[in-house]
Amino acid sequence: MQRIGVFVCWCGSNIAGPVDVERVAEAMKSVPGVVHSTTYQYMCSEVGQSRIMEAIKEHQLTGVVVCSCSPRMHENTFRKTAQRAGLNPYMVEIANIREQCSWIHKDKEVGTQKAIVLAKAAVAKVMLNTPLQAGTSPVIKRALVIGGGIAGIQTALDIADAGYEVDIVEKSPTIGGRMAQLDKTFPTLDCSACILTPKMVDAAQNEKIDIISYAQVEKVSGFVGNFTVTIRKKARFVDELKCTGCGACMEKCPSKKGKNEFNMGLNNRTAIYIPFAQAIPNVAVIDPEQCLKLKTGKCGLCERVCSAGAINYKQEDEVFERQYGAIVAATGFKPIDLDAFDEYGYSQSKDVVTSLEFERIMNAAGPTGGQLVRPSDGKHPHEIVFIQCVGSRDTSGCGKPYCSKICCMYTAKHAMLVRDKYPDVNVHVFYIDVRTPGKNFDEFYRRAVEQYGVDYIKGMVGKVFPEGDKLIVQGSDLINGKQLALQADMVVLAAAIEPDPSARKLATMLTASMDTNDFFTEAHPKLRPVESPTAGVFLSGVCQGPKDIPETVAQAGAAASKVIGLLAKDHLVTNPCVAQSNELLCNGCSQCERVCPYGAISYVEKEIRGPGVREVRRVAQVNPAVCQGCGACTVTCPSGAMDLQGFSNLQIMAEVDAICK
Amino acid sequence: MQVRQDWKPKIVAFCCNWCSYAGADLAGSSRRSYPADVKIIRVPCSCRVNPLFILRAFQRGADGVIICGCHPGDCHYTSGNYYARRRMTLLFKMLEYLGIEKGRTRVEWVSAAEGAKFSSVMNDFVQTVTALGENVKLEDLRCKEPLN
Amino acid sequence: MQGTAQLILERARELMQSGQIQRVLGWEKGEFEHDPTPAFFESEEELQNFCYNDYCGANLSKYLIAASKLEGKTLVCIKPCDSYSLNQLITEHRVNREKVFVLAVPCPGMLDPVKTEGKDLSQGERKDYLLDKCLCCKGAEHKIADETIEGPSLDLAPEDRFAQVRELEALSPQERFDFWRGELSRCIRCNACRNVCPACSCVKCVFDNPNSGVSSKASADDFEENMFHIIRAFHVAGRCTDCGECSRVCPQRIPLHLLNRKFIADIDELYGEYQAGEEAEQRSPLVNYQTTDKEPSDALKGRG
Amino acid sequence: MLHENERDLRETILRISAVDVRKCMKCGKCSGSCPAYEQMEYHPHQFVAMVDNGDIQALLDSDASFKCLTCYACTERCPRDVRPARLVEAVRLLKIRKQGQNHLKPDAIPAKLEAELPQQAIVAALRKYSK
Repeated sequence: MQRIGVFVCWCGSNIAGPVDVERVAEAMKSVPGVVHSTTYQYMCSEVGQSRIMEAIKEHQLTGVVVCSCSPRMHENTFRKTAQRAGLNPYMVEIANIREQCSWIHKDKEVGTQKAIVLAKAAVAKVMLNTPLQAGTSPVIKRALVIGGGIAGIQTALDIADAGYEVDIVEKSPTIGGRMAQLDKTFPTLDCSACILTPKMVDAAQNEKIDIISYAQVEKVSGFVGNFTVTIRKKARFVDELKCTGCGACMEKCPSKKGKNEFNMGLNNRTAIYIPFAQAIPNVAVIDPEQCLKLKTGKCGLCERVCSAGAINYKQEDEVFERQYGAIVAATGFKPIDLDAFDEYGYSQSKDVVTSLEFERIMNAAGPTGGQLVRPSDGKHPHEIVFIQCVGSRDTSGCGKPYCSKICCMYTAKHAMLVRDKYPDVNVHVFYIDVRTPGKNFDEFYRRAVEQYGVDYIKGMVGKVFPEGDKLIVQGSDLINGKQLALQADMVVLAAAIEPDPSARKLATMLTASMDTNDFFTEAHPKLRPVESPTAGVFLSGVCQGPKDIPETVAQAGAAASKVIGLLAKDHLVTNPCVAQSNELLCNGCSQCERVCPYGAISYVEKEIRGPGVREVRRVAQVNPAVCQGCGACTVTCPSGAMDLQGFSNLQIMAEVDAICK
Repeated sequence: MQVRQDWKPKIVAFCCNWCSYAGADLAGSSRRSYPADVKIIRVPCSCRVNPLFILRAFQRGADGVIICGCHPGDCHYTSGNYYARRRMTLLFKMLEYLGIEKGRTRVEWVSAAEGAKFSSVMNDFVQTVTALGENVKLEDLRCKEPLN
Repeated sequence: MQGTAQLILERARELMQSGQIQRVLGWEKGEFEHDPTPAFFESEEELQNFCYNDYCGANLSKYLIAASKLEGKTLVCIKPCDSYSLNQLITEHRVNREKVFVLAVPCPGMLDPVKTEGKDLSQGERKDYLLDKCLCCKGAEHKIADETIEGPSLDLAPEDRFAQVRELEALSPQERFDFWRGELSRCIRCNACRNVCPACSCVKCVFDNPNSGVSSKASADDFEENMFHIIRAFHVAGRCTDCGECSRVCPQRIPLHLLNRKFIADIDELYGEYQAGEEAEQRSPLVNYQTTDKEPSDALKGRG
Repeated sequence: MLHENERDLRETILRISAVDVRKCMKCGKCSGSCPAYEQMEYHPHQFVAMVDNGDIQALLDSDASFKCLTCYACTERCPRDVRPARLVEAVRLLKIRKQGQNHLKPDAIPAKLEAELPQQAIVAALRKYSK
């Protein structure tokens, strides 16, 4: 039998003015279950709280209703009060008779009557409360960063710096990501490799960081603090520990037709290769599609020249499991395919290139040794046209509806670099808007126009087509009201960026949500921008949305600090107001799993024993460490097997009944 | 139909903890009044509102039921109000189909900053329900206190 | 029909002999031609009582929930419209696909014993005697099958299944209320609609669960009659394949399918056309959303 | 504020074309694509902007809508799916639907005939430019 105590707060005159608090307390005395009912000027004060504590002991109360201000204000206060008196903190309910009663009703009779109803509803609810225990779950003090670009590297460095172990899983043979491919960075024009490669080396040398390159995540199970991840490390056919990165194998390899991914396919590489000079790990890898030995069994030259004996044609994929407390997605981006944009002639002419290809052409370590020449004939160009927003801000279905954010700035950078190095080259930029929000960004763009004489044309290009050895760029010049037909030697397309295709599969494994563009969704767009709605999963870099290097690094650090905050705890205290599945009632129909935003629900085949039942059945189980208690599942469940602790079906119906009485 | 002179409607308002309940609190702290006929039940999210609760309220004599949640896109749990939106739309259309006056049911999105909106929504809803009169189509007479 | 029945039997016997299946789920001859009942046949001997005639309207898919728990595979005779229910049950993990051998059987449209009672079937068209659900036939295609028996199918342009829903919608609220009161007041809470419904397959129904807060064995008043049917329709919304079994079995001839079809019509209109059970592993519109979904206030605009 | 007449004309054009001019982000790709740019007094992007502004009369007074080749390059390439060609078409229709506003009359055909011109082109033009 429940023994409920009701405590009506005056809140000075805030409540006691428009509500006859004594009458409320008096009325509650006759409510079944209520054994004690009293008032006090300020329940939240030390004295008020000690009165509650005394009453709990004196009247052996099993439940407490405080009629006071909003539970958003003092629910926690009174829960702690109850706990100090030896009562389970979840046996406390608040009747909000200030914000939702005394402050809005001037008529004392009306206010008093409503306060009584609200108090009765709270009593009706607390009668059905059950003591809840906040559970705990241990935290594994190791983090996983998926993706080894600048976002992943920075996140890993920051986590390691705090003293935690961290693994980077990178799908390509080296870390570095897109930033490693860049020539210079805006708005300072410092060399990308010069600022990135030291960080790569730091990561490689950090004892806390384990770089697992040429690998991918295959499976993720578990939950915040306690993930189990299956990782597949692809066969390199080269022993990572033995290879010294001397490159002798590359010199001898007879198969030279592999597309050089690092140079965006602008030139070829050998079948055994190191992606670029500063690769980390600086270890060769054999492309099984190109290797003669692996394809035909004949060759084996690299094995013969390798003085370290590192070559192993029989190497196989390695699959292993590791445990982590937190996971960071840092899967980055790629430029979109331009198949849907025939009008720009990308597939017709080698001299129409994407900005990332242009980056490689301008780079001293690139396919042309940093010489600006046309890919088609190696000639020096005199007229270059840049086209912005290729596939960005496109709602026609061909491209992406969002702004890719970085293109305005890198195009200004390219234009400036060309004019700086080759003053004889005329540079034209077609733009819709030039977007330069960022420190020193607009100044940078204006410098391109004012100091370097880059010709910015407000308008868009309709088509590009080859004519002789030139490219005709037909576009509109909206400010001058003209249609232009420029003769260009090269055209550079600022292709939209999109999340790396691996992200979607990963999101499914992590039960992390994505938007329609396949960017990871943040837990809150403003207040929790580096957390995924799935507890324990964090976001770093472009996988969450387009951003430039400084923003990426900032977000990487923020994600790392969230991870550190998590790993610093030995145990996680879980919110006990979570969903719970009654296995006797569960159909195992999976409807609840589909609406759960956190992936907290899983299914097991289990022997169910109940009155008249003994069978093996598929039933839902809620992981209380992951559930956030929204209750979406409870309504989806037709049998009522799923219920929410603290807001149970019966509790809410009891409130309804009390209010409608 | 006999309506008592002093008849006042009974209104149950389900408010999500994060936006609408906070909006109701704000209405209070900014002293934006609305009729005392509205009684609020706090739920974690609008998606916690089971059609059973709504029918139960009508059964026990409620004259109107309103569900308030975060604006679409602002749900604390990211997607709860989207599910609630579908469920409540379909349920309310069904009640309308069964001949229940549709003014008795409503869904409103009220943010934690919209105290004034909360109050005006409640004023309007009470007015609508008052005009419709007592709920006689969906009630269980056994649950009613006898008319004096 | 007899030819089809023979083909089914032959195949069932073969499969049983080869040990590929342990039992057959089909229809058993009744006392009269018009009352075959669903039955499991465990042996060739039992199969002698198997029948497939014009009155085999019953949807067998729900029985597979029980069959999934038995040893070995069950061969089930599935008509085109039943295949939707089966897919839905598989989606919801209520039927174990591995334990079912789906024999897709052709359906020429099934007869309604109430309509044929005392009638000379040679008079009038077959259409006049068909079950209501057959008048809105979903077509001759099976949405799931391990093997198909060929045979005649229903050659009839299906009626607009939402016509009646729209007629009701066009009435005034009071008229609608009166219509439904008239219909639902006949409910005797025999639970036949619930028991036959392939979507209504909870291990324990909320109406039987004293802790659900809504349990009731018999409807005590108007409200509970309404409540039972609203909740039932809501619980199957988005999962109901519109198989029409609820109305077929209702001894009071209450047009319960009009409740389900209202949900289907609203779902189709508001959230895009959706046919539950069209294929396995579909996501029901009630466990799905679009950020651009219509606002309830807009969806509820319009008449009274 | 637009005049009532201007508003009506704007509504008519929007109804005939079913184009949402507010989707335009003023990039100018339509006019950059247009092969008849030099011949048209108003260019595709201007059709979009002028319809949005309710400046329909100027479009009706101009022969720009008859210079459009209806090649749909603007519509095909528009990143916002605005479909300027349908606006041009709508202006043309609004014009020829009025009594005596046919752009091409049978009497005028002999003067335009060239030996190379396919018969089909003449018939098509007659359909397109007159009611």
